[in-house]
Amino acid sequence: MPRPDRRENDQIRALHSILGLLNRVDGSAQFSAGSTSVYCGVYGPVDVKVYDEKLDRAVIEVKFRPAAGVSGTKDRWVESAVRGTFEREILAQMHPRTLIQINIQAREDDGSADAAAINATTMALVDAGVPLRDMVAAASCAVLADGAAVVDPTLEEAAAAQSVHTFAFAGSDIGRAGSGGASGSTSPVYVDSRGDFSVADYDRCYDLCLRSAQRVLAFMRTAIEGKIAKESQISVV
Amino acid sequence: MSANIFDRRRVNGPPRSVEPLYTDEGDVKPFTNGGRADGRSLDQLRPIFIKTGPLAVQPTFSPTAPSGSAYYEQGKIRISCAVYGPRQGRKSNPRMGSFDCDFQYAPFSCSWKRRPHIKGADEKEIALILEQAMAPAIRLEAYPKACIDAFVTVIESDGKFATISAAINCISAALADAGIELYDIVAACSMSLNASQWVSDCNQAEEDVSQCSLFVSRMPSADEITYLLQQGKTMPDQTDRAVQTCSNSCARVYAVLSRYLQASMEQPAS
Amino acid sequence: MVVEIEPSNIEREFLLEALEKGIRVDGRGIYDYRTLKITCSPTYGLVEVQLGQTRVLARVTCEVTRPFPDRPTEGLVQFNADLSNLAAPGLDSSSGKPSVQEVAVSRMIERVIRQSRAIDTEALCILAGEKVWSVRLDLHFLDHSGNLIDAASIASIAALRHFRRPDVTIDGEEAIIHDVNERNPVPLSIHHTPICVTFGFFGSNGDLMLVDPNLLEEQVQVSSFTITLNSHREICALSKAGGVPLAPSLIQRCTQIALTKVDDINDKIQEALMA
Amino acid sequence: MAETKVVLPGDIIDTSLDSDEEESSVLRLGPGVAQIDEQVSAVAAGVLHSDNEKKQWWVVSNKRRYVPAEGEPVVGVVVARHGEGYRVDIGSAQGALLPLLAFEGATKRNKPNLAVGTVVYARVAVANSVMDPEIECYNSHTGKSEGYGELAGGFMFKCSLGLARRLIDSKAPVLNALGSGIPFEVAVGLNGRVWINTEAPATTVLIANAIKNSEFLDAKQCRQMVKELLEKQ
Amino acid sequence: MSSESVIVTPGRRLGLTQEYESGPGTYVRNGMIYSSILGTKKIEQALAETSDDSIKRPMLFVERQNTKFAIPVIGSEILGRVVRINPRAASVAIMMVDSAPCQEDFQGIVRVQDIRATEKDLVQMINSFRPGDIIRAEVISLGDQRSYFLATTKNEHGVVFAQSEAGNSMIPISWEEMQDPKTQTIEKRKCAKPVT
Amino acid sequence: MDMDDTSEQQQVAFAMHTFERIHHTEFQRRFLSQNTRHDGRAFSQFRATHVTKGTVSTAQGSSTVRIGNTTVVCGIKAEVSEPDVKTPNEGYLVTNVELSPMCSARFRPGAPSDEAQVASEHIHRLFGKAVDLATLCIESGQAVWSLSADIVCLKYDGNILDTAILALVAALEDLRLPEAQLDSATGVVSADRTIARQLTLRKRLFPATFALVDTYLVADADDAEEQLATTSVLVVLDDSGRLANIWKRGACPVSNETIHQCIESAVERAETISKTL
Repeated sequence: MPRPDRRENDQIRALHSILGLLNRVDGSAQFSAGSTSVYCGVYGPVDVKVYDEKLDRAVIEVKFRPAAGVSGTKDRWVESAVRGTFEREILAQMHPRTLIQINIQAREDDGSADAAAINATTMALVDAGVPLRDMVAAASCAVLADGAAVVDPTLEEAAAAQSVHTFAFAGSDIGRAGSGGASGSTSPVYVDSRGDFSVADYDRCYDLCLRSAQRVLAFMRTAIEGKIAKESQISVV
Repeated sequence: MSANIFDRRRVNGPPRSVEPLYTDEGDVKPFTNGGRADGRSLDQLRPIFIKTGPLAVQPTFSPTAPSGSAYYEQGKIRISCAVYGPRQGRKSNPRMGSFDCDFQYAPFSCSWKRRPHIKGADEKEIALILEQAMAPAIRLEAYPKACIDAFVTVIESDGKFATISAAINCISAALADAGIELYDIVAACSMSLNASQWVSDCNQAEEDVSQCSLFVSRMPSADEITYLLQQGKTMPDQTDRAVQTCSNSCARVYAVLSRYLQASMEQPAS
Repeated sequence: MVVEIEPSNIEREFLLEALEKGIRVDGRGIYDYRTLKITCSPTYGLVEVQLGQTRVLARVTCEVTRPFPDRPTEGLVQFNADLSNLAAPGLDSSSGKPSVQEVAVSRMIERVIRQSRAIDTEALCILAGEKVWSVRLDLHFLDHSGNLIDAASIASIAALRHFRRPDVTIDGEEAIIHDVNERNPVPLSIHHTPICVTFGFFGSNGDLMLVDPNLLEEQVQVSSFTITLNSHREICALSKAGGVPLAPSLIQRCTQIALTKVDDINDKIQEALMA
Repeated sequence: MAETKVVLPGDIIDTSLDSDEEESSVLRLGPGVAQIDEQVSAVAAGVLHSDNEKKQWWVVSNKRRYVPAEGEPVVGVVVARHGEGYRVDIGSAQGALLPLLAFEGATKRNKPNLAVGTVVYARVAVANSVMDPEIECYNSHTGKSEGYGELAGGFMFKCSLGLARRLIDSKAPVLNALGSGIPFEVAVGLNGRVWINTEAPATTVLIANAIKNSEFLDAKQCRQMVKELLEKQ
Repeated sequence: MSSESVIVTPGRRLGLTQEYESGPGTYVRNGMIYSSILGTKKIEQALAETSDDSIKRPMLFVERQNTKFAIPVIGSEILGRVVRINPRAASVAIMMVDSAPCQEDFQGIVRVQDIRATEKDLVQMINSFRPGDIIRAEVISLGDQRSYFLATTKNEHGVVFAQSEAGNSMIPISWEEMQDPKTQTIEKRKCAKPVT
Repeated sequence: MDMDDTSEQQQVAFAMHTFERIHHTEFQRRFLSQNTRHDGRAFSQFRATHVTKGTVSTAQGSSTVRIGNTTVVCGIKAEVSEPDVKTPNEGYLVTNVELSPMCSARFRPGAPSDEAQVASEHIHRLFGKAVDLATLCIESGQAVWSLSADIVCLKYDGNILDTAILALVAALEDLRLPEAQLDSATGVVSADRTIARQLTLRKRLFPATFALVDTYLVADADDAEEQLATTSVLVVLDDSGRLANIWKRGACPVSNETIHQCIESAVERAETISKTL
């Protein structure tokens, strides 16, 4: 059954990103997949409240604000998902007793907003120069009523789907899988599968998301390398 | 129509919801044929069940576990209480320790409309009553600059005054379980006046139809009353009689509490 | 916690010294606005405005709800302006209740659009007493580099004019809401488009004046004055906030300057809506 | 000569030396490079520089949040004054401590009295992850002020750390081009703050904007841009 | 030896002050000793060498099995972890008081002038404590609103356990130096005399 | 009391006791490295689970669930309200988890903590599909049942999600909805408690949570192990054996085989729970 926007089942929407667009935060990025679009601004390492202070590592705090309406428990849920995903990727031991604050503002939500939030956070952290063990790329997919698995579902597709799956992978993990490694050997950093699905559906969606995460990572890599090249061609002095 | 206030930190339901009008006649009316609906005599208390300490074995030290806890049942009333401390208090005074109490009804605990999550004025008032009733019994001078916190949650309540006295008994058990230094165990009991007859330990139905309710919390060994609250009109002699019989029931509750606590020490928590 | 740093003494002194000579730190003339960039996204009602480095996102959404019992034939208009740490350090009110700045900006926009009855709420009625449209305007501040109010008012007006709501046909008791791709959606009926122009005043007696203060100017100014004008050259709102008292003659001068500014802002909005 | 390559966080850096040094040689990993689970990899995005003789690898990345390092010159703003010194904001996580006596020739009786909001040019004396950083307004080894101290008058603006490093490291093309046209004083802090002072505010604004615009221009474009600004002035 | 072991609840009358001394777990009120905690009543014969003028009275106390949580008192010896240091003071999370655990950590500070008995003004905080060290100290005052004041002036007080930069636990080699056995690096600390 | 050996034991006990309080996390990790847990369970063993229904008479549906020390009471109050304009014949199921300072020292008094909000949201999403909201309709467009399910935690000892989900399933099964009609003239809904009907659940949910401590996969981690664990995987199955949710939270990546391993042991766990439910 062809998709409303005539995309292939394993085709993600057009990706678009801007780095360093906000000037008051230490690092910022806008990430959009189709009409789903998210801003992310990162402060860090900055001063931390005495109560939350950890003596051997930086505290990671995530604040998510929705596109419309008052923020509620849904946003606390996304905040805890993003914090969990980056808790280990950020090398917090290098800046003990400080705070790394990730502020996410959803611009528009047309499906797979969690994945866009994770990707925007990765780019904002890199733009802020926060030490990262690895970059994280996320993708989501949905199993429709007729059993077909489609990648990067729009809001409409996700609402009518039997189950929606979101995965995030670390860059090195994707590299290993990319070079022909069996998908079993990869380890996702974040998994959220909800709805009514079988283990086979889960595996199918796992592979689909792994491949589209590869494409997202490649896109992010070229975007960041482009910015660095622009900045550094005058530093060869 | 009672409006549910929007709470940003919880999942919210519809803005307005109300209890349906119940057409069936519900349970039996109290005091209809002289005696009480559940067949108790006028000064008979409801059966009391107490369980202190962790339910399953606590193998190693856990920094987040309470130092003492108690689960208390009196008839349909069910209350759970946990005691933390002595620990660093927010407001601490160097000579004496401080004792804070926190009281909360579970949203489903009352027979009528669901209680909102945010604490109402009556819950704050009861928390103060519990604090004032228990503080005289605690040897606060043994805990300078530290503070002892008790948290009480009512799972099911049946009679407002009966629930307050049950909460006091529950905190006493929890404090004893926590090994906090006490002058004595505080026992409490409530009574209601119905057609110029004092009835002990009334449930919600009986309390609704009674003219006056009263509860006493008492330290039997030194025969000191730590808290006395009466709500409703009585003649002075009626109140004297009530306080007298209530003190005797407190002694009976005290006996039950002591027997349980001694038994709990003989065979350690399963 | 992320905290805002006050400007240093030499920045303050330099700014006043330069202003006396009619020079501004970012090289603008004292009556010049910063470059204004309005981008309308393909989805209706989503507009991003950049005034210099200040960046505001306005989003208009609508849904069907029950009207207030006391005004059964009027639709609802709701506002929400939230400032987060994204816009500037320390803006996020950790205590849950909105910060002072957030309330000030949100009240200003609400006064400008609701009190001046910019949107025709009667036109939002579907079935009197039963169903009405509830239009909601969300303002997200992405970058606070001075003069949030002007940027927010431009973004609100542009978003309201850019927004389209689904078409509705009523037969008897029933109201059919047509899907967007079935029948093309209908714009809101907007009486007039109020735009804010903000002036900053400096110096001990507040005689140095400039338009569209940037962040440093906003932190150093002793008083600020906002005029709200619409395209019919009517004053919709006036608000003078802060310290030094202003001479009435100054208000006339500001209104004249504001009139010219409002005209070219409206042209820019028209241009952006056409694109 | 240091060969350069763009790296992203997570990229493995092969530190196998072409010269047949024995394996257990000590590698010196500069900022932006770290050893994670027995592999040396980049932790920041930027241009990888490596120097085989000294076996050193580091990544030059453009950040905005300053992390103090010993000996670096910084421009700070005094935020508070207490007991044994001033609390100075240098844009790092914790405010830096500037002891009362950390000035050339300062003694218990006569020492500079700085008001809150004063701008100072100082060097980082103590910087470790355990304690708040400390700065001093003289070179404690030589005892001379070497240009450090209070900065009076002029104007201060913020820029990215990468630009600040370029303005200090070499004969920055934009500063030289401007210098030939207008006489001005400049103090560049590696924490991304630049202080400029000339007689007329107009020229100070011109120089500030010139420096800010030079971030993404190479040497030739810088000279061209400065020439145009000077003529227009 | 203790006579019959009876379980008592708080507020029980145990004996007269003429016959017994009141020990832990009991309190005295107008001439009578009462139990103050739930536990077993025990009587302990007085030790021989009490001062001869007081008649040798056995001590009456109530003992309780599961842990009783302690609080810092002036003069008690504490074990705690250094949380944060600045040139003027080190803030310490007090975890044990006289070998009894605290239920939650109490906040204490060691001011720089209370680290060492001698040359008080030459003491450098950075060379005495590091965040993460476990120290043994003495409570010298109930301190201010938030923290107890601690001191490590005595020889047996100071750092008991510390990890080096490389992360291995270090061994004290002098009263002010500790060494990392693996990397041989030496770090400055105010060490406690190891209890043999 | 002979002095030497008991004082010897006291010395060791004291050292062990101090070590347990000072290096709490290190102390726990020692157990795991010797392939055991501090309460003697095997790595894949769940704690004793007790489910009792109908424990609160003032609620229309209630249950008490205990997994080890973690104790939770779920009460459902049924009230009447107007349906949403967009969904005229759908009722409401509002789930909230209360983690008050009573159940653990980890939670501070005042507004609900992040953990409580995330748990409430997750359970709300899970049960959104498990209950057929159309069966809650009294009069389409005018009056529907609004079930507010409050899950109050009495004692927190890890694995709150499993306990809360089980408590809600049990409470929903224990729910007795009185027969209700809307008197369209007065707009008042009247209900007769003597004729009560049960709510038909679309599917019953069986949760199982696994925690990853360094490299050890531990089932049903209690509070001490949860503080050590960097990652937790929640697997929820429905009674027809299909999956309803796989949710991996926390820092460390978990290999795909480990997730499949979790699914298998979750299937076993589902069998054992379905007997007790």
